[in-house]
Amino acid sequence: MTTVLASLNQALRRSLTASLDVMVLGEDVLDPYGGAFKVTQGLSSTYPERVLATPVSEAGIVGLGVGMALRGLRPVVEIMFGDFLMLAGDALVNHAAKFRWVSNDRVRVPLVVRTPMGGRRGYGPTHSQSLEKHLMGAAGLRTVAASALLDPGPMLEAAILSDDDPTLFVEHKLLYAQQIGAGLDGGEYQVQSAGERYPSLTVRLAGAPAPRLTFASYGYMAGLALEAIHRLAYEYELFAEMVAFTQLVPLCLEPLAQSVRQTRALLTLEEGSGVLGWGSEAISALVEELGPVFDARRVSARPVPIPASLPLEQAVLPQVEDLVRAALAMSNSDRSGSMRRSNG
Amino acid sequence: MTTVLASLNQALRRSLTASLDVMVLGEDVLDPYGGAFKVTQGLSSTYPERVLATPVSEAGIVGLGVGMALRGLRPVVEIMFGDFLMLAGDALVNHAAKFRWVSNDRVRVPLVVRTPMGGRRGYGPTHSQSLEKHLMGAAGLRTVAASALLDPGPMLEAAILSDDDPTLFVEHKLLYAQQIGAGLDGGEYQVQSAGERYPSLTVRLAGAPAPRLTFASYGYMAGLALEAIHRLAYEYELFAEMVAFTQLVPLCLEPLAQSVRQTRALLTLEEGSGVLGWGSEAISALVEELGPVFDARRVSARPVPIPASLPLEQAVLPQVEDLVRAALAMSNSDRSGSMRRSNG
Amino acid sequence: MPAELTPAELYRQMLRIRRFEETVLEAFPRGWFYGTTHTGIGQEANAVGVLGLRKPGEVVVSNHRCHGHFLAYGGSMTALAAELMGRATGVCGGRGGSQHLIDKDFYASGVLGGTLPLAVGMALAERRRQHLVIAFLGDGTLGEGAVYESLNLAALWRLPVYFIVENNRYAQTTPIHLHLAGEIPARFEAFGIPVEERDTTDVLEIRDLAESGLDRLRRGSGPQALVLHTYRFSPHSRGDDLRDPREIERFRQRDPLRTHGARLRPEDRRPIEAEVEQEVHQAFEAARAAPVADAASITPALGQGT
Amino acid sequence: MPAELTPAELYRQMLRIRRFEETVLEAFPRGWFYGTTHTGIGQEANAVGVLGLRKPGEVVVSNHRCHGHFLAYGGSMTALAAELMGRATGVCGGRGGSQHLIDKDFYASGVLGGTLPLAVGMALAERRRQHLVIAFLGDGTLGEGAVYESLNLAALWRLPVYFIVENNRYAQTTPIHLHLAGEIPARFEAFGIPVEERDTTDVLEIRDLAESGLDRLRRGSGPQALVLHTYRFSPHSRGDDLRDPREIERFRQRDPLRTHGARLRPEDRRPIEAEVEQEVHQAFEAARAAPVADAASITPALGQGT
Ligand SMILES: Cc1ncc(C[n+]2csc(CCOP(=O)(O)OP(=O)(O)O)c2C)c(N)n1
Ligand SMILES: Cc1ncc(C[n+]2csc(CCOP(=O)(O)OP(=O)(O)O)c2C)c(N)n1
Ligand SMILES: [Mg+2]
Ligand SMILES: [Mg+2]
Repeated sequence: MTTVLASLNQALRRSLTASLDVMVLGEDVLDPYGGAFKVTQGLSSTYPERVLATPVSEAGIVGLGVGMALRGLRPVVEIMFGDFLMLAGDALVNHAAKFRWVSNDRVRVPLVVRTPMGGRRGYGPTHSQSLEKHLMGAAGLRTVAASALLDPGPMLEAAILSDDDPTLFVEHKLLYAQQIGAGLDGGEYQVQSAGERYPSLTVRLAGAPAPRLTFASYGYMAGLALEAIHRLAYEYELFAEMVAFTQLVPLCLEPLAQSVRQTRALLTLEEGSGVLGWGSEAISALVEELGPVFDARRVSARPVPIPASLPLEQAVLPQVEDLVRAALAMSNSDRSGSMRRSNG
Repeated sequence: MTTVLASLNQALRRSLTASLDVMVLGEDVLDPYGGAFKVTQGLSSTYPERVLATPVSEAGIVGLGVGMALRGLRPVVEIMFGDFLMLAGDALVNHAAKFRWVSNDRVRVPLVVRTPMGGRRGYGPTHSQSLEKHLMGAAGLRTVAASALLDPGPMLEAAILSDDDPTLFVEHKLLYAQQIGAGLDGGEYQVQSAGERYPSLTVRLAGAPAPRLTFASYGYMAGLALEAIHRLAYEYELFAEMVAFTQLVPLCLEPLAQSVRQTRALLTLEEGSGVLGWGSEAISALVEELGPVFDARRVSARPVPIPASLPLEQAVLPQVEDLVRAALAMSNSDRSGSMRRSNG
Repeated sequence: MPAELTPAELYRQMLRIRRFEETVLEAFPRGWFYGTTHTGIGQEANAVGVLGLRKPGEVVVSNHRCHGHFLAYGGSMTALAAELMGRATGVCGGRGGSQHLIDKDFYASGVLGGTLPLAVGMALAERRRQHLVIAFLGDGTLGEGAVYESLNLAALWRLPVYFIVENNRYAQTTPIHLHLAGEIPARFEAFGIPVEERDTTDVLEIRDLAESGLDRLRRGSGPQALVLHTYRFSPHSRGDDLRDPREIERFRQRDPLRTHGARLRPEDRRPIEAEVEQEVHQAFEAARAAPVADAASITPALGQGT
Repeated sequence: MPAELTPAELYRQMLRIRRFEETVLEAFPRGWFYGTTHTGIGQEANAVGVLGLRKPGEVVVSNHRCHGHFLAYGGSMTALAAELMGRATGVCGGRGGSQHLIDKDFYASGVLGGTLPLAVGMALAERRRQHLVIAFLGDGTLGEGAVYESLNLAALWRLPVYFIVENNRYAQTTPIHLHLAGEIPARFEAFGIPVEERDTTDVLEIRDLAESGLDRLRRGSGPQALVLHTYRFSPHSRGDDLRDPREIERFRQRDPLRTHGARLRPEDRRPIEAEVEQEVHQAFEAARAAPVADAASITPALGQGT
């Protein structure tokens, strides 16, 4: 068994080995430190010319990556905390995502921007966010999120070596230490995969009755959903299945549509605040696809900054209990207000 | 009758007159030029100390505004084109929107960031966008959009003088020349307003049969919706009503819920591309509120950059015909694909 | 652009830009174009003096005021005219328009400052091929933080970028004293980047400066900067020009075409003028005859990988 | 902070910071805290030497390494301890944590560089009240473009901001030669901002420098900068310290507390040390006894206007 961290690290190493065009850049990525979350550990020792520590210049280094990609390299830029991604917002939205199309498809931008997102470590309001929703909607940018359910290493490798468009590659901090596939290997779950490069998984309890509820999720929340599925089944006899995405945008709806056609009830889960979030995209796209044949709610962070203090952070970020509660409320068609939404 | 431009300009003037704390900053805002779209015309002549031309530093001047607001001023920062707003993304998301809450509500950030958005003028991929969706989801930030249906001047004035939280104030370029309330004053429409500071309007043809379809929109698209309502009624005998919002986030759902409870069909309209857009928020929030009792689609830009050439730009941005077509498709429950959505 | 940078050739290149842009401004009211445009009439010597020395494969990074750079780089005048007219045959098939020109070794975009990190990244890539990057920016663009992140990166890694500042003394309508503190060369020196500065519109002077700068770069000097104090006679874009007409008149005294044109004998100059007239005329005629961009040609923003 | 900046008082203030932060690092493994923290052990003379001279109403803008600034500014040690422990009585009620301290005239945030435009905006507001703003930044933060946008704005409008660069020779783990090109003072001179530079950890030297700097500012000089070359003995945050232990040892020779402490007679120093020990102990005890932040206290992010 291997951890998400090790798999991502090895994917970077394989990519550097596979192609001289691959370069890895970011703040503090050099050995012996190997990056704030150690994802680049060991790389600079083997490839000192192609692994570069940068100044603290998020806009600059993402723009740098765009320029490198336009001239034939396949750069991987690490943003130390996803919270700083807005600094590179213009580089991503107005440069990375546009050059190919605006050039009339004459150029390519094979850039990967990797970044850890997420909270639950007490890092406070500017080091705990899940800000991917602010960039995901940009046409010309692909957003992929690592998950522990499905080895993210090959996905990262594909994004680097094979994908000619810019990719935002999101890694929830708490995934790094998780074992890949840990929850899924005991035979307790029945798993079905769809899609090739960045697949989605449909997961349900093996041998259970037909699910009455669909969770749609990604990243760390997908792990929480697994727990919720377990608890809902054993404590409440409510059977749910989950569709866990790795490619967040463009969203390949089919597996979700397939599940929701059966369950007619959808809960989207994301750790960031829900307003204009990924869940809203999933729900809307599905309504457009299926029509008004399913109920839906979003579970997400409360719409406030993420506080540093443990009890406050726990109250703001969605927990397994919130998923369970939302699922129960939904199955009771209780419209008294969805989870984690307030007036802020 | 007065134009949106004149009303916004007068609101700025009234604000500067009302309080010595108000300052207006931006690129090229000084007379005789008065700003790229002339919204600040005349202000620097009357208030030379409080109307400042800035360097070309979008991140800097929005951050400056946050600092000014934290120390008792009520700054209004103009971003010359909304396309450059991502440069100030960090200042908005991590600073403007956070300080109040993180300080445990001890400080206030009464900042207004105004910016023209939108295309249809051939300005090409970096001067035509509607990027508000990338920032709207930030907790702690209010987003208001000017419309020509309802005088935006008093709203801007309230945002400056009375609102203690940061406001992103979006002005579609094509609204500036429009007469306020022009479409609504002939008695053809029945209009109902809800909310106080940033109201929404529910508009339908006077004396028409009960509407079978709801448009939800804002800004320039609200004007197109009015045209579409007219055409749908007279050419297709399909009766629609519109809820036009000025406060985009937080979204006050009630007027929309009221309409959709009747029509059971919702079309959201926005000029930006739809993925993780405002329409997705509106649809999802409404599903959460009402349950699966209405059909919904989004009309938005095709998910590509906005091209410079006229026929290409017209094909990418949603036109009245697209609204009409989407409305007809929806009323026929045709699920063959919603308007302007493709696989990009 | 021909290798032989004779005085006559320099004149021709500047005149091509001048006549192209004058035609754009004249023809705008006739409805040939859609949108807007930024011309650099008066600044031609910068583009020609520097880019005349470009070698194949060396990269140009430009900005909103890019027609002159594009033509001096060797871009097709017809494709440029077509791009401004939104034709399928335009540089970017009509997608980019006046300020977004992307060609083999040429990149312009309309977001000020954002192109500088790109230029530095390109230099990182081009270093492998012993190529360099020439990046243009205006005085106003020095307001953008991305510029300084770029200078630091370029200097730290000794990357082959030639920063050419065209100081036309205005950012749109804002005069430099209202938008820039201190002196421009010091902005580069602060990062240890050698900088030369000249207040000139003489294409020969600029060519000589660029020649030595490019030479240093090609010999591995690391980044270099050249600050050219210049002036634009045309308005910022299409709109009103609110500058003092006497100021414009004063700077017209050193119109680069006049200064350099005076060096040629009239009998050498006239055929050039006739040829350029012909070239510009044909470029616009060809562009006008080209098919407009077709909505059916719209491709998705994301492809399917390699 | 008392007006009377005697040597004894300077020692006390530095020691308060030192002992506070040492206690934080010691207590972390005991589970008193959640999250992480950045201490500035070794850099105390900067905070104390500069902020000891702050007048009421003058504003401090700080960064991720803010405990020392906060205590030297006059912030409550108990409230700071409580904030680090996520207590309701913390500076920000536990919402901010170690790197987000917001107090009456004090603002720290964890996004590097983003605070500098805020500082300049505050100076624009404070100019009306004849107040000034003191803004701290590290060497690594000079990588951020927002810094240069801020310097330009501050210089253009001659705003009362005192930029204090604490160059501890590292950005996290990256030594300065890998992240910064050129020399730090030149980064300010490029904008016409007068700058003084000193390689010192002597609080008296720093106080004297700051005294003249603040004096100039209070007399309307416009922005000023002070570059202090310093060193941090503690790790960047809580994690491993990968610097060469000999390097750390070398810099420990000029531990500001040692340097300045040697000036005091032991009999004067000892009561201060005892008092500070007592103060720190009580601060943490009070904080530990305070109620943890309560989820019920969570307010919406948007209020209802005035
Ligand atoms: C990021 C950004 N901000 C603002 C603008 C609007 N704008 C276009 S050109 C211009 C002035 C640029 O001045 P300068 O860099 O001196 O170039 P010049 O126009 O003088 O050639 C401005 C502010 C822009 N295009 N991009
Ligand atoms: C915008 C941003 N990028 C990266 C970081 C992560 N980070 C925290 S401290 C630090 C190093 C800062 O170096 P410096 O400014 O010299 O301050 P020091 O830590 O040495 O006191 C980094 C990169 C951050 N907090 N903000
Ligand atoms: Mg200029
Ligand atoms: Mg440092």
